[in-house]
Amino acid sequence: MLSLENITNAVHEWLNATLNPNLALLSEFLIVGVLAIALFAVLGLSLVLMERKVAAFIQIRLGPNRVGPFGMFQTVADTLKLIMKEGLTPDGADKFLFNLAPYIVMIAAMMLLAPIAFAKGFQIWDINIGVLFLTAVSSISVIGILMAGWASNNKYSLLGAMRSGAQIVSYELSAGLSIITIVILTGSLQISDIINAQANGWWIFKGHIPVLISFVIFIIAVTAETNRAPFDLAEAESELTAGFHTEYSGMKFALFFLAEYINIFIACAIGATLFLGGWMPFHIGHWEAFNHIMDFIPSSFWFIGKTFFLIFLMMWFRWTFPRLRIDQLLNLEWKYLLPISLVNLLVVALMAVMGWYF
Amino acid sequence: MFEELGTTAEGDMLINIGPQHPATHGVLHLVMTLNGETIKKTEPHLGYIHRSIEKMCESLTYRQFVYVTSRMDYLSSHINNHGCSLAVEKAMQIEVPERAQVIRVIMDELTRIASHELWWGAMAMDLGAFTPFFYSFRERETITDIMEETCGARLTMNYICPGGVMMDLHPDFQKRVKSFISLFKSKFDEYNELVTGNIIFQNRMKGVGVLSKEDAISYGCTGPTARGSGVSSDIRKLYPYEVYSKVQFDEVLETGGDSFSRYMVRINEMLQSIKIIEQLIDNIPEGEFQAKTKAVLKLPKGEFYQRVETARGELGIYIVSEGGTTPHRIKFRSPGFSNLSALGHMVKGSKIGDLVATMGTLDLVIPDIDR
Amino acid sequence: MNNEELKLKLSEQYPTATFEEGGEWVNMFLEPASFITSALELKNHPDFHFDYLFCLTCVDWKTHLNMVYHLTSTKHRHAMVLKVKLDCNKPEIETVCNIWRTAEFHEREVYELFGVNFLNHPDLRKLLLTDDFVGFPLRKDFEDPINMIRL
Amino acid sequence: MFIIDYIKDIFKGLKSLLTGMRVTGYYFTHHKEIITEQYPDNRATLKMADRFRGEVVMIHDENNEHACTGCSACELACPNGTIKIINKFELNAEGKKKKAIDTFIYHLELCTMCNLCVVACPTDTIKMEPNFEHSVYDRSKLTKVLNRPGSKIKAGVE
Repeated sequence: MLSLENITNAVHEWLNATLNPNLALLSEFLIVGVLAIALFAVLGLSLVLMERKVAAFIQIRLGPNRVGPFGMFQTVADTLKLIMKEGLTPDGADKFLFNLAPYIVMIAAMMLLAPIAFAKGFQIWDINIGVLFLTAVSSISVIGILMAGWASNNKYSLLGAMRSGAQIVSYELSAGLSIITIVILTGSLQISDIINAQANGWWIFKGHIPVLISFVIFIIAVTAETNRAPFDLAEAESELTAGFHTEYSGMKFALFFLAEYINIFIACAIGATLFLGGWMPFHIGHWEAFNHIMDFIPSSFWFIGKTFFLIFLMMWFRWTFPRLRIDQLLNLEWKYLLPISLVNLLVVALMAVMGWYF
Repeated sequence: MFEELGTTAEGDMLINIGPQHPATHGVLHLVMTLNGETIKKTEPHLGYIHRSIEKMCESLTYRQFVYVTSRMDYLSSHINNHGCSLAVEKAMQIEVPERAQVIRVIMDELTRIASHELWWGAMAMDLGAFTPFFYSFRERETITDIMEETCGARLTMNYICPGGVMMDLHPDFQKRVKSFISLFKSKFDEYNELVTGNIIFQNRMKGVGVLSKEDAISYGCTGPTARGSGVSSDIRKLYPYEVYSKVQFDEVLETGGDSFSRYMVRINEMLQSIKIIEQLIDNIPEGEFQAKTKAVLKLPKGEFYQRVETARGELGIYIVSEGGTTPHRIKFRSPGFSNLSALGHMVKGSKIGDLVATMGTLDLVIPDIDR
Repeated sequence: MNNEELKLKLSEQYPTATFEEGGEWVNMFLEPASFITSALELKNHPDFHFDYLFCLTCVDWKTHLNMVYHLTSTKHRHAMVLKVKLDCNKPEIETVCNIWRTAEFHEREVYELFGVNFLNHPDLRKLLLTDDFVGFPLRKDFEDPINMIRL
Repeated sequence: MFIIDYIKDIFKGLKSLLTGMRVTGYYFTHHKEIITEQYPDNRATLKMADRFRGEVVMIHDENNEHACTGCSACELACPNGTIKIINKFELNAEGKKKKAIDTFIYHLELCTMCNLCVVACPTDTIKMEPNFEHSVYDRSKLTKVLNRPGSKIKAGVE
């Protein structure tokens, strides 16, 4: 069977055979870079379209349906429009930081791709502290948002950036704590180890209620961390017009927009990896025939399917719930999510020590 | 007014909400003094769409001035027209046929439901939930279709005129209104499931923008804003006009005074309006739809005041006539103007998010405030 | 109280006031000098209890301006109209916005549209018009340079 | 007890959120509830209400005759000065001078579709048509002459 692992291995071997090792590594860098950017473009376009379609169906509308079949090229057309638009820099803005901010947000999102396993053996960098890397790098994007808000010389932007700062810093705690539950159960920070530990069942099934709780907390926390409704206070459009990116236009705005969707993808990919077994197919105990059929579905499909399921869940939240207020948002974190996840962590630790999981 | 907005001497931030802002639903301009996110002072600046309708009316005849009032509170244009027609009829002592009265009341109540539907959707959108807007517009669309069929327009109908109504009902009217009522009833639970019961929504609304009973009276609040604070102010009950004295309905009163009370008043008012329509729709008497009036109306000398209950509160029409074909002075006491004056008091000390929630439940329509 | 009783009671309370016939409610004219004390009394007197100012406006009669206050009571449910004649050239009257707070906005509106000066008003600025607007649009002698209707 | 209330709160909140999601989830899966009207595409089937007020037209019969006597009642009734009637005098069959309309000017750009002119017309000459697609590239195109060229007044209308 043609799997992504074989392709990467073949490319790796061919490059090492034809070029000297340094050049081969360099060209692998290049290939990975190009692939990452291509993935970004495809993901950005498809997620925006997906969001618009999901929103439309929930809101008893049709959504984009004029450009291409089912409006498939709508986002391409939008991107073309945004590229052609003038990128304005407001008077009195800190020009350097203003122009730098979208790239910081974008690069932070891009770096997160490194340790994610897209399919069996298809991973850019299987670093041994993979989960730590993810949590650490994902908090860099707040710097970009703060920078954008401050440099815009706009009060709405500043308020949005401040809200975003408070929000991301606090929600990182419970996101981290719920990730740690899986780390405790697995005993490893490496992504491939975590996935392999789920070969006989995903953590969400194996780990009983405590893991389910930490999964729910994780979903809530990453929704907040990616500034999505109902936690989109940083860009709360009825309060702060557009929050931190009020003053951005053209391609710089598009970068923020794209980074938001990439962040969603990555957050959901992490969720899928940790709780839903990454690329691991769905297996039920000893039903050999069923398990074999499941194995026939390529591992990349499993991964993408799980990730998109989580993305859909986040979109569903967005188009259903009203927005929280800033103090309620922090209340939710400090009074509900944090205590619960701390208690939950204790329970999971006990579980791991006693071996009370399948 | 246009001094450079920066920070105050105390180091508080000054920020403009509006005139172009998603939460103000029009060109309302609020200058806010903020301490962080906490509101210290709110100062409305009005007049961006002031058309001086009162001055315009001084040169329009009594038949013509009715249509202008559709442009004040465009969401309850029927009721505005109704009020003006009633004022003229009161002055000229025109007896309106029973049929016209019933038609007018049905139209008023349909307008009220349509207005509250729009408010519900727009308010949910203010709070960041976009979907309710589309659900509410689906039902509102049915009403506007009914209006379009009978009155010939969807928003500024100019259907009610001095003496009765402009044309007779469309033959399908009763059938369509009944189908609307059953549609509305089947969808109404969704509203509560989606928004009213939602924990986030309740937290956003409860205890926000509190207006005490005394303040509501003192600020001259009317309509759902006053009734949310426990002030009985329904003109339809207190000073019944047309056939409101003959139909059974309750004045919805809540005592909380916060945004959630105002919300519940409006939600329940929709049900009361449905109740009124249900009582009337099968009992539209036969007969003329318009009283015989002269082509040119001349009001006797004197002062006439007519109050009606629009979707937003009490609309007062104060006509000073010198006996000619045009009024000497017309004053429209619009509900939004007084309700807005209470806003600064209500949001003091709360967050920006609360401002949006409070403004949403005040249901401001800017042309109504600016006139 | 119905209109007759109210009128009787009012004329006992305010012997200097004059009354005007016609209209739905009792029309009472007061002198600008005694206006503010009477207004306060109208609100606080238990028999009147006019706590709700539902309309405040002004009418230009060319010779004079008439301030018109429509009052009602949320307790007794009776209503009255309070009127004060003002001099056209120097219209001045005490503010009522510390009695009925709704008056603050309404008085600002009357101030800019009729040019009535409200004494002791906390924040008497233009509300609707631009700061540099000249003239008082709702006065009868105001000619609008651009009048769409008479074009 | 505090802890029980705390947990109850959480479950109540979660339940309310799930109820909301059920409503939106229902619409997401039931595409027949979609109410979008694909406007320019559905032009052929789009039917406006027959009373819809889109613009004022003058009724002409098959002989290119209308019923307008030029009495200016509509002009007076109009609140915006939308209608302007220019009259001329023409000789009728008996050689008498008779008032008739020369041009019936209608400013669509000023019209608010209030229907007062139609109500005011004593001979039911004008009516409202449900045509709503009025966009043009030049504002002057919105000033229309309602009486058709060569049209004349119907016999017997005074």
